Amino acid sequence: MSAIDAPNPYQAQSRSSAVEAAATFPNYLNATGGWKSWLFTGDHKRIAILYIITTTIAFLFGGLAAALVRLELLTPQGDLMSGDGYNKAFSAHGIIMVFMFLVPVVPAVLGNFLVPLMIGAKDLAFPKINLMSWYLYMIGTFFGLYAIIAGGVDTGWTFYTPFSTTTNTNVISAAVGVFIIGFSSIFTGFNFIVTVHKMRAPGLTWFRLPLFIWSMYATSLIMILGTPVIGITVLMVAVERLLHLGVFDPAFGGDPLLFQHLFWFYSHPAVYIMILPGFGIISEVIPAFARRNIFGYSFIAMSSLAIAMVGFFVWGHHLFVSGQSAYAGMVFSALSFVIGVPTAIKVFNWTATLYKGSISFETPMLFALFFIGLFLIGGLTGLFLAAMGLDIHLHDTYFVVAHFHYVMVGGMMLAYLAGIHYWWPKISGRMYPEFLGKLSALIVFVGFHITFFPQFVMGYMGMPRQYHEYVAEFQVYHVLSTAGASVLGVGFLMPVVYLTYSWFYGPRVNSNPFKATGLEWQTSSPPPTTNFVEIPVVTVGPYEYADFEENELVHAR
Amino acid sequence: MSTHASADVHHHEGHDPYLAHHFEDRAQQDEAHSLGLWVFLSTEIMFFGGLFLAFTVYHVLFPEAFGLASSRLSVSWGVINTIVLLVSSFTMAMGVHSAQVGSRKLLLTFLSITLLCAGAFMVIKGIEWTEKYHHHLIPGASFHFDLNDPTAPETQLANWGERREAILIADPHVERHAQMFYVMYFCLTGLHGIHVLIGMGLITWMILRAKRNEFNTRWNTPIELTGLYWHLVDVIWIYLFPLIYLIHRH
Amino acid sequence: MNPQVPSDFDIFPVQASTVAPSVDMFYLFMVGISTFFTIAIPLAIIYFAVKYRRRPGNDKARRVETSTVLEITWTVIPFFIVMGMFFWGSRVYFLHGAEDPNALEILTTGKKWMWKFQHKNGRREINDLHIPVNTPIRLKMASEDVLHSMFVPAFRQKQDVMPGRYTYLNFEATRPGVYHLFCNQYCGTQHSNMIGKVVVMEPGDYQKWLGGFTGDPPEKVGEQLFSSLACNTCHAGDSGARGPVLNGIVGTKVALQGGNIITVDDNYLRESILQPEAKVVAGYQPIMPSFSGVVTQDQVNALIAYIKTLPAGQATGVASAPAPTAAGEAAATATNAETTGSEAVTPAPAVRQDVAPEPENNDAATTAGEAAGSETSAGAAQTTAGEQQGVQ
Amino acid sequence: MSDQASSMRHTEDKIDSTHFAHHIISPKVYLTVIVVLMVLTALTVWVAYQDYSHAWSLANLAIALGLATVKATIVCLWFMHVRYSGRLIQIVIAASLLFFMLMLFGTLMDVWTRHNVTSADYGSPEPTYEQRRDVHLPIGDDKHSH
Ligand code: HEA
Ligand code: HEA
Ligand code: HEC
Ligand code: CUA
Ligand SMILES: [Cu+2]
Repeated sequence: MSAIDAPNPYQAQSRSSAVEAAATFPNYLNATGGWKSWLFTGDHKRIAILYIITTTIAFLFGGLAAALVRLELLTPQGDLMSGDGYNKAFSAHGIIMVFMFLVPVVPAVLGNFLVPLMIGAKDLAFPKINLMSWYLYMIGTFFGLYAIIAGGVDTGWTFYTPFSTTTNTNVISAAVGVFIIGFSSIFTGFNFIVTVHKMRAPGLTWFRLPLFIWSMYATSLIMILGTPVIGITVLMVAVERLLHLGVFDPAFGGDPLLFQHLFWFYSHPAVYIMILPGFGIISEVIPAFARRNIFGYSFIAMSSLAIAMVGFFVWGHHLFVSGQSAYAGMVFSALSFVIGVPTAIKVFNWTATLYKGSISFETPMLFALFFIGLFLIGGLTGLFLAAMGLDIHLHDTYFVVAHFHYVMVGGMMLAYLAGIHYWWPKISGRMYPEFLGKLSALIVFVGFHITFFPQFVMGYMGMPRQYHEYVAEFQVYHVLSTAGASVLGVGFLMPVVYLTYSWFYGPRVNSNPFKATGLEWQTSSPPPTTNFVEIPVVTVGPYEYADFEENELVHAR
Repeated sequence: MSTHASADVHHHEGHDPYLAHHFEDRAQQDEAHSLGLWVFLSTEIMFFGGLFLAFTVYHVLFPEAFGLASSRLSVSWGVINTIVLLVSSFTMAMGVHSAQVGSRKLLLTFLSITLLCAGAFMVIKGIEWTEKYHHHLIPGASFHFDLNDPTAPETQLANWGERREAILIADPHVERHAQMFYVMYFCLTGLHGIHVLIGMGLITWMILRAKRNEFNTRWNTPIELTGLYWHLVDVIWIYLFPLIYLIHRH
Repeated sequence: MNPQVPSDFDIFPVQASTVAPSVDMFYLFMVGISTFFTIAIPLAIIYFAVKYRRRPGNDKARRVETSTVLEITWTVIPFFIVMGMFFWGSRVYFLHGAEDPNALEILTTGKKWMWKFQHKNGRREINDLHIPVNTPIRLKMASEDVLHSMFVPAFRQKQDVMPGRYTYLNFEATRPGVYHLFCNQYCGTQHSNMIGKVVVMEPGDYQKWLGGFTGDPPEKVGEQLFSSLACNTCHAGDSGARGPVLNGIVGTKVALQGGNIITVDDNYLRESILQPEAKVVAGYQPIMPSFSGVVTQDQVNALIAYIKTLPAGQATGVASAPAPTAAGEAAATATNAETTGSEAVTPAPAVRQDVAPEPENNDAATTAGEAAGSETSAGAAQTTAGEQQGVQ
Repeated sequence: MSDQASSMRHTEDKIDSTHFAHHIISPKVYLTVIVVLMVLTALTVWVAYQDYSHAWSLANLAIALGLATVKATIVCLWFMHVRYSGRLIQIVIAASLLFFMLMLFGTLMDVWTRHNVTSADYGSPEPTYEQRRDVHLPIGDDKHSH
């Protein structure tokens, strides 16, 4: 499958005429009107917009809870909230951020929008199921938020038994929420898998797929194979609470560790649901702004699959001190280390893609580079935790909290911001304000380090997580962290504000403002409802920038 | 990176009423549907998988309790239900076949038999569950599992006294752990039962659609998909049956 | 004496167990490797970013072939690095797990939200753990309700505690002092207050603490007990306290749950300490643990004497101060006139009689105590303060 | 490549083949299948009642599960037409089974070897499986009063 095919005159001609034609077509935003045309839409792009709105709201709620948590931790005493109040705050934060925000956000927003566009299809294979999955998300979120608002949940996002089966908070409705959101995620993944297998444009062979598609595919595998397990697990917790049958209750021989196995069998792969799509975004953004073919295409593609596969067999690294057998621990530890290798491959390839590039630093690129810097630290500290001897000391301390914020916020959140800026012109047909974009990237980067770096230190010093009050000697770090969080909050709120502004008032853009190669850029911005006026025929690999520029005609207006 | 196919590729021959707008042709659509269903079935496997895992772990932890508790289930009902479900699978397969060859009458007949079998399965499950209720084997406050119960099958054994001692040494809390078996039993058969009910709903829907003459040799995907789902329900029972009824019969 | 912790900006907790240095060593190794990559990769990025920034003369897209040799290099090298980490990390783990058949076993129970310990000779304590230095210790732990986790940062040690099953924590302290002890597994409302301290003592002191007595007046002893038994965590007198204020209650009338009113006298106080669930003060949860079996009759008397001295209308103790004063500590070491096995064996509430952490009878306790004593003094003889680093 | 590509409406690599659809299987095959399934069911029940020597206490379970697997495979291959389906569908099935098995063994890996963590009661030999089990339970029946 040689990547370069000689450009033929027909190709160029047809491409530009297609773009012209698309521009005069009604686009997906104005094709039909009225709220019904949105709430009953089958159009993957409109569903993506629905998801942008709802996940952003979820993020703001989760952020609000984070703000409460950080404020409370400013002083060693519990002066802002009661113990229960604090527990409910961080549980709300974790549950909202994980289940309602970070797991769905990239697949449901960017994935929904881009998968059909990138593979030259008119829609996902099952548009109605796609819409249904948004409704499931909404219903599940409703249950979750109901649980959180009407009295709260105090189990943390991990729902460990027997605490979760005996506490007297709204665990059942939170569990039902998680169960339903899980199905939303299953349906998204299942739609993507079928679409990628069955609906690729002519000529779009597997190794010509954009890396974003590879990573969405890998993510979808995790979604369909892992999510059912969390479904049945939270169901068992709910049943146990309702009927007190003793499934996880040691009084009847129930094994709390079984719960942990079941939970992490999903939730560790789920952390890769929370990062693989980000990897995909970075693999698109870096070549576009370095104007280079990506280094090691097939290695990056395969490493996504490898991460998805191996990611299923490392769950026991969350159980090193829980009473799991040492032998099992050894196996899980070794595999956890192994999974660092495919991730390392990606990082090295992204870096090498900059080599001999022609690099510019628009907002998406800045976010992408900051992503590497932050994810690197997050990933490397994951290796600390994967070492059994060290995890004994670090487990459930702030070191873990710092680790996962570095990968989830520093990693996926930044990748999402890179992606949303990069495809914003395509989604909205308008440009975001460049200066504000760069500024927010910088603020986020700085604020992030101030917030979470001190947590590594205090974690090693022994500060346990989920602590409402703490011993005074940790205060210095907590004050730093809270200060950083306020900076970080500003950094995150900025894009919410200026992107909303840009949606209505931003300057209009042509179909390909960043002069990128993907199929999604070969149609107008915003795209027409059926995505392409003519179905594209693909003849080369995805990142042939050199080829693309030689061809003068590609610069769409 | 790409070119565009000439326009006529898109506006192709006539319009197939069974073809959704976003698919290119029937082959693509059918394959997408069947792949979709299979992917869905694999999530079902993982869904049940969680429960099977719980069952296995507790079986490993409490072999004696599971053996004893299992031997209080009625093998004959289990066998009958297995046969009923296998037959229903067969009639379902025949139903799909009838749809493929375009015989509406046979299709309706086979679907109806399938539905009947499914109903029978649920009725028998109902009988079994009621039996459990009368024997105080429903987990919860009223649960009562007694090694000295003279009506229980194991207490009829010749060397029961000896065995009983051995069991109690191996697992002093065997009576308490027996409850775990029933918890798993009700979870597994309950979840399976829910799937049977969903299947019955689907089959009924298919019968109604077949009555409306919606299917023909060119269009029978819904029947096929319902069939696949139904067979999966059967496959799960094929595993459930030996696991819960037969683990300790020797 | 406050728990030994480094000053504000230290980045290492004190090393006070045999495994701590090896954990720290491994940690430093990991920090080293990570620092290398966290500097090298961004440096490379910055270098490329500057060198290949878009500018006149470098504004054309290029094609660079993927180098398989490079790919293999950066697959294989990290693989060996992580395998190295794996082996070292596991080695350190098995140091943690290493257990000594002669270890001094201390029964440990976690419950919402306190730690209960029972020593070989039957002596019990709550939230504080007194252990001899340079002696292999083994905590045999179980929970009475939900999951908890025993965490002593200075020892780099941690183990979850669960209901229905024993788990163990093996360690050997190398430095006398007082160290934090945290509950590290989220367990609800007071998770962050389920903390205490580990008091590492010279073996001789430990023996004295186990069996020693003091000539202090009862109020004084009571005051010290009040903090060493952590009464003050609930009866501190500030508004957030979980138990009622005890100041000046003797002779007053107290409304009980269920509507009864009772006048506070010695018997009521005694009952409140030994069977708190019997008469619960209106407006409070029955969360107070029973101290029956934890305190001796003399200690009850001492506590009552102390409660009587509390001035009316003033808060007791220091609000939420789990770390007692130096004086309190020293005295706690020396109270317990007659802690004997037989008195201490009453099982704690909710622990079933037949499976209660096995109590030793008097003789066994003494023997065990002596054995431990001679063991540890031998260990101590080898170790002078200056040499502690060398003993691992 | 490009000629070939543009002649297709969408792309299908080898891996994508599902081609199940319209292979029509004769009712005779179905009949044979159901008969075989019945026989296997009878066999399953029969072997369950056989007593193998104690050393083989797992044998009953293994045989029962083996037979169940044979039955399930038969249902898949013929009733569900997997025999006539493309590679992709077979991969989907194999993958879900593989992941289920790995979930199972990953967890059992812990359950089977757990006593190595809790380790020896000093002085006495390693506790056996049975000893370790909740003979030691420090909680009582009376405690959980739901
Ligand atoms: C996006 C989410 C995400 C991601 C991607 C990761 C990635 C990793 N995580 Fe993390 N993790 C979480 C989210 C995530 N984690 C969360 C939420 C928790 C806490 C859950 C809770 O308890 O609430 C957690 C907890 C957690 C634990 C349990 C800690 C404990 O509770 O005791 C462990 C232990 O092994 C671990 C390990 C790892 C490893 C090895 C990786 C690896 O995948 C990292 C791989 C990356 C790299 C290695 C960096 C890139 C490589 C290079 C730059 C090259 C140089 C590399 C080498 C020399 C190898 N994580
Ligand atoms: C996607 C995942 C995600 C994200 C984005 C974040 C974001 C942040 N998190 Fe979160 N965090 C988790 C996932 C995440 N976290 C998880 C899974 C846990 C574990 C929970 C558990 O233990 O169960 C956790 C726990 C956790 C803790 C530990 C609590 C404890 O253990 O006691 C802390 C403490 O500092 C923290 C802080 C922060 C901060 C400062 C941010 C910042 O990045 C947030 C910055 C954003 C804002 C500040 C938003 C600005 C908005 C507003 C101020 C409100 C406006 C609101 C409206 C208009 C409605 N988080
Ligand atoms: C876990 C928290 C807790 C601890 C520790 C605790 N108590 Fe209490 N105590 C309570 C609560 C709550 C009540 C009120 C409910 C009741 O009467 O049981 C109470 C009631 C009392 C009363 C009766 C007070 C009255 O107003 O009638 C006395 C006396 C008392 N405690 C003494 C002590 C002593 C002495 C100790 C230490 C040896 C102690 N408590 C430790 C929580 C605690
Ligand atoms: Cu006990 Cu946290
Ligand atoms: Cu993990």
